[in-house]
Amino acid sequence: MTSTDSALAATPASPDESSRHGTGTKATRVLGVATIVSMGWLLVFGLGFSPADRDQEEAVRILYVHVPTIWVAYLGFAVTALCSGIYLFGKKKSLQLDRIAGASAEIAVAFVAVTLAVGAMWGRITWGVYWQWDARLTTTALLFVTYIGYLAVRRLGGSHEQRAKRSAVIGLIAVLEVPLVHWSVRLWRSLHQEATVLNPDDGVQIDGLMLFSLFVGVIAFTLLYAWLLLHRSRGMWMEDVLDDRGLDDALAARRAEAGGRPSPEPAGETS
Amino acid sequence: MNSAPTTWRIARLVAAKDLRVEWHSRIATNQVLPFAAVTMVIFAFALDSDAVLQRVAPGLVWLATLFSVLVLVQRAFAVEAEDGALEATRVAGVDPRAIYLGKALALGLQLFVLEIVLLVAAVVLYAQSVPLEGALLLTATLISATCGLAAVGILYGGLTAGQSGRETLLPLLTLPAVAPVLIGATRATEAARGTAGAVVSDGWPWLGLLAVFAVAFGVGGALAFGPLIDE
Amino acid sequence: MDTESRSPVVRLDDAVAVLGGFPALAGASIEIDHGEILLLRGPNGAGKTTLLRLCAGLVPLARGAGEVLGHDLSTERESIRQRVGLLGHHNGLYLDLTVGENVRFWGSTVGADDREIAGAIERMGVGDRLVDVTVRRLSAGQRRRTALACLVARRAELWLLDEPHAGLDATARDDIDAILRAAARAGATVVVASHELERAGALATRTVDVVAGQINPAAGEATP
Amino acid sequence: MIAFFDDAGFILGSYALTVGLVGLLSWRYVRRGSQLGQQIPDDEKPWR
Repeated sequence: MTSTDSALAATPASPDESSRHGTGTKATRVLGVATIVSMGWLLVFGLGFSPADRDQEEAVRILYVHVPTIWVAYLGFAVTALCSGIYLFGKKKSLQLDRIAGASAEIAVAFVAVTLAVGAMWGRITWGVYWQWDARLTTTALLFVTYIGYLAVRRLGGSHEQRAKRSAVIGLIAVLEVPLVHWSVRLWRSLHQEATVLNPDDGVQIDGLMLFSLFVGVIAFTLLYAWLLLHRSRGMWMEDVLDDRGLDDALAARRAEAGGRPSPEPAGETS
Repeated sequence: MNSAPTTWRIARLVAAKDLRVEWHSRIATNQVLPFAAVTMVIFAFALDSDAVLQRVAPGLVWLATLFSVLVLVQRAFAVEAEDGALEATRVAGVDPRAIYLGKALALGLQLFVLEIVLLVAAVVLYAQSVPLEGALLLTATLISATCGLAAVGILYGGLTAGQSGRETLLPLLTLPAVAPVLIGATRATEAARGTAGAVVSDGWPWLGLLAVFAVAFGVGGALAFGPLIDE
Repeated sequence: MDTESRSPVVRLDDAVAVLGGFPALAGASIEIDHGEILLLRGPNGAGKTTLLRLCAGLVPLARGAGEVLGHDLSTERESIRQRVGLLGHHNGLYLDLTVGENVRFWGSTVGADDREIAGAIERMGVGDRLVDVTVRRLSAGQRRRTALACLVARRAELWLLDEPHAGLDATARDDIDAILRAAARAGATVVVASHELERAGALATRTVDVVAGQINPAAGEATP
Repeated sequence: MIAFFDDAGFILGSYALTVGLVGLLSWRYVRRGSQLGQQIPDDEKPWR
């Protein structure tokens, strides 16, 4: 928890340092404190109070972080798709939508990476292997690569509008791609069991405390997602502003360059 | 003044133009086809067992096809970039959907020929044979998988054309997208030739997947191509 | 149609266009009327090429406002493109196709019939023995004439030419001048960016200077 | 018994990995935010 702590400590205003602030506000600080508190609860319940599972024994504790991270990842991709769709088909082309889509995808990719790594540990305990070619795992891995591609497309360059349009299109194509990938790997690996923890009717008894721990995990990570999204999309806004400002400077320099030249008829100038 | 030609007519013109470029330059014939054939030979070196090769031959055919798609897509857009022709089509206001469909059609036809050659290579090199009852499934698989591959390839080829890092970005975008085609086409081909006890009827669900994939990406690609190549 | 012929073909108001972060056009303002042959002159890197590409609807307008052939440059670039022809540093030809195949392809994408295409090939002097030669084997001048034949076959209303005389011999230059005059007489508007001031100056009906991404009326000429 | 410790290592490791990676991401975002924020006056930022 310490690294998150120090990150939050950097956010509050420190008036002696500078009058210019970062991406933190009162809202993010409240969110951040709530995140830390709920993360603490998750640690206490996930590692402490919640009992061992009948089948999975202690390994079930991994699921209290594993399930929330993949939930946040899917939430992030859904937000990306939603913002991409609104940007493309909406009347008002707001670049803020594009920035939220980009920030959300970036966070979600990071969370998929965490999910895959943690999932491998859980698999090592439960299955004895790090990886199985199961439908959900394979889909998640391909999803990971697909959105790494999306982030690469965002970095292709060009104007902000061009970036927004291009990445919105790719964001929607990814939505087209994911069900097809899932369908194909489902057909391919139809042998594997369905989600045990999230499917109570499988006959697996879920202890109330276990369910509560999972619930705490989902809350904690959703709060974290919101906190990260606020910071990152504000950071992206500033990156865009600085980019525009660079253009302003270049423009002013270019205009000065023209003024420096002896031009016979300056009346045609419009600056 | 004549009326503006329809999207479909321009698509046919673009496809004919691409095939004519290939007819004059013979790059695909003289370079990509040998590349794919060498890939098939190299697989044999890596796997080093007749039994294994026989078992995995359908997958190797489609893997070699997939690599060739990447090369052919680069070529399809190198032709456009060489003298600024893609830009010229944009200035000319040619319907991007028509360019997309036309280029995908031309790529699909070239891929189809390539796949036939690879299948023949598999018959010769990996001791494969296709029973008569599997022929229909195999043909249908070839056609729908080719359409899907061409649809994805031209879409991402157009996006990456002229960008720095296009050689690496194209596979990064294309490979995860065409994973369903690789899985579906391989399983259907195995069913068609009866690899590892598979029967022909196992292949039809896969064919359904391939067909849906081709239609989804064909329509999606035609709509997305314009915004993607525009500045 | 009437209002369109009275309004200028190109009107730029403080237009800015960006090329990979660099403001190649830094606030250009100009009006170009029907039937004009306008010469853009200026040093390399002054923004002439970007100005032509902006008018062709290829480069987005970053700041300012503009209209080409009655269409807004920031919202209706698609409609502009169909009516302009741009001949840039690249000819936009398929090097592996023959002259005839190139002109036929470009012509038929806009619905020109065989007669029009044959006429375009004839007018540009790339007929006879050249028509079946692949472009890769042609000289720079022959390629340029093929590209112009494609423009003729495409029936562009606004011709934008970037250094059309570069790398050509004297006869080819004369041919290009004649083609441009004929196009202007036929009602097209022509904008030429050129270094070759003597030649292009004789061709042009008006000359402006492009300096550091802006446009000054040339010395000795009345302000429009 | 050994298996238990093995499992415990993975369980604690998974928590540590999650917290570590997430913390690293948060730290990078906030630091980048404050770096960028130095260059832009506060009254231009829509969230202030």
